[in-house]
Amino acid sequence: MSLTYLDAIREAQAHALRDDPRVFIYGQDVGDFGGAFKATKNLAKEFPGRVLDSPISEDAMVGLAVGAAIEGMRPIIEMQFADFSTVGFNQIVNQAATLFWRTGVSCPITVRLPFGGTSGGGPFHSQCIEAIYAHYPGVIVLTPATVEDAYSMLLEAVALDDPVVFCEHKFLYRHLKAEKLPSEALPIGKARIAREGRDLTVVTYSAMVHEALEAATELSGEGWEIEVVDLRSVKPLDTDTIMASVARTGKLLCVGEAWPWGGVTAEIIARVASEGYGLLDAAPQRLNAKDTPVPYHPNLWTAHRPTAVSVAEAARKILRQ
Amino acid sequence: MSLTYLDAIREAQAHALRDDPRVFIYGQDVGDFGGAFKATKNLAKEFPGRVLDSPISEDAMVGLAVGAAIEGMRPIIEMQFADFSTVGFNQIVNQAATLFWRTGVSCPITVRLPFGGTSGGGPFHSQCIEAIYAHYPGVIVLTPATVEDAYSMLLEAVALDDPVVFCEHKFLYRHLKAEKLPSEALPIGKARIAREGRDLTVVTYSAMVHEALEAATELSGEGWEIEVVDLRSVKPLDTDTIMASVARTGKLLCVGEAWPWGGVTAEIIARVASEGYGLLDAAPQRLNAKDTPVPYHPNLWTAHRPTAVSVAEAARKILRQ
Amino acid sequence: MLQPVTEPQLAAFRLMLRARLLDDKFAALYRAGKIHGGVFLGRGQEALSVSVGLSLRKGDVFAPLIRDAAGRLAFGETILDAVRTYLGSSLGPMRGRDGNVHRGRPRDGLLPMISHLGAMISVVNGMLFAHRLKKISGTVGAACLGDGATSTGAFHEALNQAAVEKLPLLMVVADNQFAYSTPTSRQFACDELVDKAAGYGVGAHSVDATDLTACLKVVGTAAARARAGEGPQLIVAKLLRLCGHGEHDDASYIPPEMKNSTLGRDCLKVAEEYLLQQKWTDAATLATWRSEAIREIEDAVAQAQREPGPDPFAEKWNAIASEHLNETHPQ
Amino acid sequence: MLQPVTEPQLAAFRLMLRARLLDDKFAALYRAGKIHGGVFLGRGQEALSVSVGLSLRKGDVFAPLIRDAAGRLAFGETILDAVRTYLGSSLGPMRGRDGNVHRGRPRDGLLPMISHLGAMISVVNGMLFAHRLKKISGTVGAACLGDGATSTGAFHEALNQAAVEKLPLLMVVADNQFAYSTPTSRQFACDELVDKAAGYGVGAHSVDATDLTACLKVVGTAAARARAGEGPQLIVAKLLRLCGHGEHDDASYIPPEMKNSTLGRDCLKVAEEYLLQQKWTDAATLATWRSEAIREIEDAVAQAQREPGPDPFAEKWNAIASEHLNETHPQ
Ligand SMILES: Cc1ncc(C[n+]2csc(CCOP(=O)(O)OP(=O)(O)O)c2C)c(N)n1
Ligand SMILES: Cc1ncc(C[n+]2csc(CCOP(=O)(O)OP(=O)(O)O)c2C)c(N)n1
Ligand SMILES: [Mg+2]
Ligand SMILES: [Mg+2]
Repeated sequence: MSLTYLDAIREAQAHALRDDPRVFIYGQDVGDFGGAFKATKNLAKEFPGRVLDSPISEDAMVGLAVGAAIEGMRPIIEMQFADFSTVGFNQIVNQAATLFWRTGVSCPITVRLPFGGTSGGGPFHSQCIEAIYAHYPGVIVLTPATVEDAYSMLLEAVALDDPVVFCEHKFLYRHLKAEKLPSEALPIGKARIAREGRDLTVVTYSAMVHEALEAATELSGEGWEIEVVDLRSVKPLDTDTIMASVARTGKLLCVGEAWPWGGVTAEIIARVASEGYGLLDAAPQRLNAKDTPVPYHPNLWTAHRPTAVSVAEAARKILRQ
Repeated sequence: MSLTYLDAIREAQAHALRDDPRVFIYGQDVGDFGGAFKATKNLAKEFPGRVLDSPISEDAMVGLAVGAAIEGMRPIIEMQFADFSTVGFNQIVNQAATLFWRTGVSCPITVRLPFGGTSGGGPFHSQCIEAIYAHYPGVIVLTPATVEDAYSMLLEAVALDDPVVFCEHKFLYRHLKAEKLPSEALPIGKARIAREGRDLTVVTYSAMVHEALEAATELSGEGWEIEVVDLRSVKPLDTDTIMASVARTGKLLCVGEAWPWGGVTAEIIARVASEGYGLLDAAPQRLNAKDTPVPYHPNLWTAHRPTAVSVAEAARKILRQ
Repeated sequence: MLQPVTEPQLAAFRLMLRARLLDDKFAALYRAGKIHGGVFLGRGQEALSVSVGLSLRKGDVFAPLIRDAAGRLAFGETILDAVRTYLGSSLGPMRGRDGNVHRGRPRDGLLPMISHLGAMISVVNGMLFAHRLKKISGTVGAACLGDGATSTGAFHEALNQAAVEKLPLLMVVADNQFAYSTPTSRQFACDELVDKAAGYGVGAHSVDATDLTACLKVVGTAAARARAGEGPQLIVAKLLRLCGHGEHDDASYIPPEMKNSTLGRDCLKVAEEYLLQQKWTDAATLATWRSEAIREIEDAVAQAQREPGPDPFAEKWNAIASEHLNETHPQ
Repeated sequence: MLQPVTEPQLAAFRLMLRARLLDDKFAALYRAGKIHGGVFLGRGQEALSVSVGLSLRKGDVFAPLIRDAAGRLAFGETILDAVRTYLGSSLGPMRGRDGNVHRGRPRDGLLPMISHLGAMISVVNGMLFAHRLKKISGTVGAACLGDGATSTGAFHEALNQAAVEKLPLLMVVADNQFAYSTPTSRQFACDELVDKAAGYGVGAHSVDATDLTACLKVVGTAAARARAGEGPQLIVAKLLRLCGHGEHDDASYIPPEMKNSTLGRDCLKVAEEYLLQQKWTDAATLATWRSEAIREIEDAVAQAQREPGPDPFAEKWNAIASEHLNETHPQ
């Protein structure tokens, strides 16, 4: 049996529904249809009355989840695309995210955002907007890069007492495969060393982990050993693991598929520069998407986001300093 | 005659309405009432039919502005509080911000956000959310810190061919005074050296410029000369001026009233660390609001945001290294 | 000769009176500079608000808005909770973290509003939806709103959502003629806001909010219908806001003709006259009620003023509930 | 014996036919793997869409949605613009930056939709509002939407805004029974979507969207009323989506009974039969129209396929229009 990243997300939801009567799923077309990406396939049948189609009302979808959470439920909201979460944004950042701090009542909701670029996706079906959620206090923002993490982190997201924005990468949905689902996992908040190396630390997350790994393989052919850190969670950030890696390599490249201004890469460089300044023996660098909307045409899209080729190129620049 | 920051904003709008028939103002209570903060006082009377009360519909307010801009107008939208712009967010970041790139048709709208903390404001009337706008391509984000800049930058905002998010600080509204309005100004995109110094560069913007200046005065008593850079515009960022200042002082402290994760301070440190690494002779630091909602009670609020005292303290730590 | 005091109007009136006196106290404290931030009153809206609060029971959900002091008291909020929140006592339900009308106790079904208008309605939906999933039946939830807030997308999405799920939602709209300074003519173009009901497929109820008896009856009927499983009920109540938007606002934009019209009547006065006329109470009883309420309010204020404000050094500056993450990832 | 060809149905039918054939071509290209991203068809919606397009004139505003190939052609969009956008030609109006149905020419009044449903309506309002400020009169704007998108806050805010400003907006709702897979029973609870009109204070029009003659009449009347200054007009048209949500979707969730009902009729076939029956045209003419359209479409496809895609090295990677800022602040 071989499972995709998407299967893992489905399985995690099935597992959560099975084990915890407080869990339900609400989102456009998640019911009988099984979701735009089939992440809830067959779940409505398996769990009658607990996997429900919502109207096209992102604001009310999240609001409903918050209310249900107050009543002790553990709702999972599926946004059809991360890009459309902007119209549910207010309920996430101002309603869900402030509830615990204001009242002491926790708000365990999970908002699943199918995010990231795919060929032909275009400006409104490709966005990486994890940073706008991470900017607000009170939100946990997760970005699994592997089939195993998609599974175990989604389970943990549902179990957490806080609002979680779960960024699942559409490009990885069918692209990644694993033999089986994990029974153990790193906890949320811990980064993973996806590949060890001594010459340069590449810190990244989600789909870009695979571009970085590919670049690392390429560079190993040139004699460089690249360490790849997979953040897993972008808020909270595992500064310790990053710092330890930079302490070993002395060099840092941050790679993100999101826009540059104030993104994950900026946050990481800011942390390393201020807390681990002495560890660096070269200027830390970042590589992001270009600062324009995500283009539709594959020619442009491939140039817009970082790829193994551009990661390798950016890495070489640092290594050759 | 003495003019406040708020007067300057009113005067800039009066000036724009007078000089340019394409300008109109649309927002809740901006008409006869003159706006929640009186930033449009008397303008409806002076410019009949061009200063209009909107329904409580932030999404549609911005949408209308975009449509009018396509038709060649130069709308100014007043949000009652920046915090409420989250429900107009989508139209700003996905409609207005993408128009030029997608179609080649420019989108000259100005969205005024009364933002920032005041005593007793609480979680939903105090927010500093410039970073979520700056994260998106296609938006200009301005943060004037002085009466003069409030005036000249608002005029320039209206004249610019791009969507501008104009963050005007509520704390400065009546707090700051000037003798007269300027006839000349630095262009948007240029930072200002608010105070010269040789020991440490403090980069900041909006209300925090005044906290930084106060801290600088205090520290000068201790023999330190602090250079204070007022960013004026947080997107685009004037990296050159920052870099030149850091080149002189070798030390950097970034101060922002916003939340830390991915804020202006992270972006600046990331830039300086990657582009001006060799200029630094100490770890760059940042000082932000705490990562919780903005508290209502003055006791908490004063501890939540940076103040002259905490800026001075953070500066001392760097200086004593 | 007094009628038996079981008339529901009497209990309602007493709550309205308490709410009015509480509001008056907040206004006085505001003028005296004792309150940080804004003060928002329900003056003129008490009849509607109390009717909503009284239509609810323990186990129900209530999402009041800024003019619902009366409804809050009727639903069981204490005067002390209100006073502590306004005065920023660290012992209040919001612990100084939030203030004034942004208070509540979610566990008791009383939602603490966020400021974004319309945003609480879908939260009420969610609580009612959870009741259904948990097989709790017979509960209802009330969400309050103003005429202005009917223009928000949040209101629309939530009312439609409630209709699709056939949730027992009371959608209470106080059409008090103004949204801050904005008259209804700049807010909507339908003849009556209640005309919206058919477009959502929900029950429709109109009421004169200056008339307590009518409010109790109409809101009570609507609540009964929701409780009986007939789905969401839209109640539109007409009145005039008898104060500024907040206490910083003199409301000079409200035309005198409007103030002098029937719409501009003070529901508290109307109710008082009615109760006296019906001989359900007398002036002496009312005076007692008044002085009792005043004493309770003054006591609460005195107590809250003695209580400590929040201590920034003792404060836990954590926005998330997951303690293990706060420990592994300190700020 | 043929009637004079000035019957509006004839011109409309010809546009519908062109739209259908264009859609068919996109479907074929999609199946052949020649199109990046999704393909969205208007099959079954041509009668409504063409009526909207034909009700507009130069100077008017049109915000089509994903199923409006017919309306676009009627409004003046060229087949080449459509094909170039779908095939990503750098010479198309979107220059490969955006694709498929996200095309338009704002300067010509044809708005390029963003994907967020409901978001274009207030933009149309803004253009109409600008016309008023610029003292241009007699123009109207049409915004298209589906049944599902009526649940968005954006729709509500914008329709209310148009009503308050009394803008000449045609709010066209194609109630095609499904939003992706979601049936209307999970989308709204009113009897008919047109029941929403009264709650906004706008004109109300219902039409059977499988009937071209009815569509032309009803949409034409609504447009005339808007143009005459009677404010926004809500048109709700009923039909069944005769295709998947996109070409990746086999729509197996649509019940066969529905397909076989009157609602499931194909407006193009209905119109064709009617035209033939009225003897306004004949089979030979139709065959000519068809082959002419096919030729034009094939020519456009051949041309666009020869055209270069966008060149990432020649691309200006600037999201802002202010050239001086791009120069002083390069990426
Ligand atoms: C989304 C949003 N926009 C703007 C505001 C600012 N605001 C607070 S109260 C108010 C007026 C509300 O009017 P209405 O709904 O009629 O209630 P009323 O004050 O009359 O009781 C406005 C515009 C807000 N709180 N939320
Ligand atoms: C705000 C928003 N949420 C979700 C989507 C995803 N989405 C695209 S089309 C669609 C269904 C639209 O249904 P309807 O409005 O009935 O139009 P139809 O496709 O039937 O023409 C959905 C949910 C979106 N585009 N925008
Ligand atoms: Mg009102
Ligand atoms: Mg539909």
